[in-house]
Amino acid sequence: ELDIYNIPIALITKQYLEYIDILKTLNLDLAGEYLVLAATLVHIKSKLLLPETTEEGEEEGDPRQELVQQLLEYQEFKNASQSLQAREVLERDVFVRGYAPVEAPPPGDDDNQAWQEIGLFELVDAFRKILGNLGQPELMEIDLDRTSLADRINEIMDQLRERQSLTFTELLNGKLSRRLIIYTFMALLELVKQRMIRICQTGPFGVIRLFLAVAEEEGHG
Amino acid sequence: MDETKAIIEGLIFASETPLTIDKIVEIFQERNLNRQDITDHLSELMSEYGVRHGGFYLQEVAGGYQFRTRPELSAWIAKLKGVRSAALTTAALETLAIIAYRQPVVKAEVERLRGVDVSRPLRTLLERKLVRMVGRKDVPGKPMIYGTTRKFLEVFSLKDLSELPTMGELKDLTK
Amino acid sequence: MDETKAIIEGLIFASETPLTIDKIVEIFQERNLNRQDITDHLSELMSEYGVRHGGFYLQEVAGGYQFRTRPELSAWIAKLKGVRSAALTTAALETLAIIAYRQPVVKAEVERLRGVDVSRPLRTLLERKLVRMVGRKDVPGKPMIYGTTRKFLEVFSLKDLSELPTMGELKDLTK
Repeated sequence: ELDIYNIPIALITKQYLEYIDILKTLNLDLAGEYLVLAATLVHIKSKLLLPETTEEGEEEGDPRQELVQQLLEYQEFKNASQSLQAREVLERDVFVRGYAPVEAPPPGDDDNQAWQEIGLFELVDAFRKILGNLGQPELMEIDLDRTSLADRINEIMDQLRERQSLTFTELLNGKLSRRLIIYTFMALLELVKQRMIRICQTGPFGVIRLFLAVAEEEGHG
Repeated sequence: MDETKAIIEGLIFASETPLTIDKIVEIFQERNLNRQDITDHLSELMSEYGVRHGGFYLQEVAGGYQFRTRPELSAWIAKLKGVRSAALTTAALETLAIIAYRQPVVKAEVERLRGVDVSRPLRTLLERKLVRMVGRKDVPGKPMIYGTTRKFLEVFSLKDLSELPTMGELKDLTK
Repeated sequence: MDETKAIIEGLIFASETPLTIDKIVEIFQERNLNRQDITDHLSELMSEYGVRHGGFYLQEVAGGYQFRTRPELSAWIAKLKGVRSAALTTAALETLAIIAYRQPVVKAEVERLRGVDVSRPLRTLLERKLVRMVGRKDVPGKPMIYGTTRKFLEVFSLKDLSELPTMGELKDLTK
């Protein structure tokens, strides 16, 4: 417990380092959490010890100021968390009516709400568990590019189903951002590799046309 | 209201199954409440709710006590259905997750990853319009290729698929 | 009791999640009940349960209405329910407070404010559905944005986010 506005750096640094020593013996992970703060404190201390260099002509001010600001802000959120804790917390202070456990999911009907309850975290976590069970680390490499590509692939397939064939320029539809061109090109490569589309060219430097690899009519049945 | 009576009312309300007198006796053991007192409170509560004639009442059922909505209101209560959040099957969630992250993808690949047949969850997802067929692959058997739909984006409040969290981000939360 | 009021009471009782006025309007659409009538019935019910001071009462929470047991009875209800889910750690609670006040917010900002890594508490909050991934921020690296959920409001008995004390009010607590 210190006065936030006037921090005796040496003392607090010493305390933190001792604290970390204790934590290290108990739990290395936890100690890691405090390393940043301790490093900041040591940094501030070193700044205070060094003679001031005014060559750059900039007044840096008290290096402790930044830390004071952060601690003040942090204190506000500490208060906020305490005010949350002081509320009537469900399942601690108040309870809702007891409901028998949910039986079988209702047939058909609109269950958008159930999906909304699920949320993105549950979706990605489900996928991680599946991959984890397979033990194939290379499959884990789902990144932003991969999902952006999926978007473009779906769009291209939609357009092709609607119009039977398209040219590369038609695909870009006048939008010529570099990002779009790259993703479109990558999507086409993927679609050809997956044998989902065919690409034909009328001749050297001719127009490049795309077709569905399997026409819609044959597809049915 | 008498405190003991209020506690009994709260217990019945919070209990998932009809609350038995035995259970009430057990909860009150330190207070040494006798069965007759409990029965008296229960009859009082039952008659209060009867007189009040509100949306629900206290009923003795299956050897215990439980609040139930008044039978005459059943038509109105039935209109609520859908509010109850339906439990999703793990199969449906896993199948959707694989399609979302591996699209465009054929059924055989989804099955390889899940290790089991996915016909049923896949049909469910198609019916709910979260998944659709994007096209067919020009290989023997001309298998169907699946991807997610616009409704999938809406349900998960995504602008586009690039907003899906990545494995890296998830790993970042696990460290 | 007035029939409409009884139906509303029954609906709130039967709903597993706080029942919104919109939903009540929707259920009553054939009767053309206006919002004012519904609000009047709801205030009457709330004050009736308040006066009665029984085992539970009607509360406005998370944008809807829900019956909940009286806080003073928590020790007794806990005896009935047995072991409850573990309370949130200080780290999780602080992380939650930052997300609640700064939302939509990226992880890096939460970490700047707490001064430490928040992976673990953030994951706990996601698993408990108190926090959700909202989308991506349109800045380099497209970091994931986090926000609180409806369940957050339910768990902390908040009508809506505006019911949280303002930062100014919290600052006064520090002095």
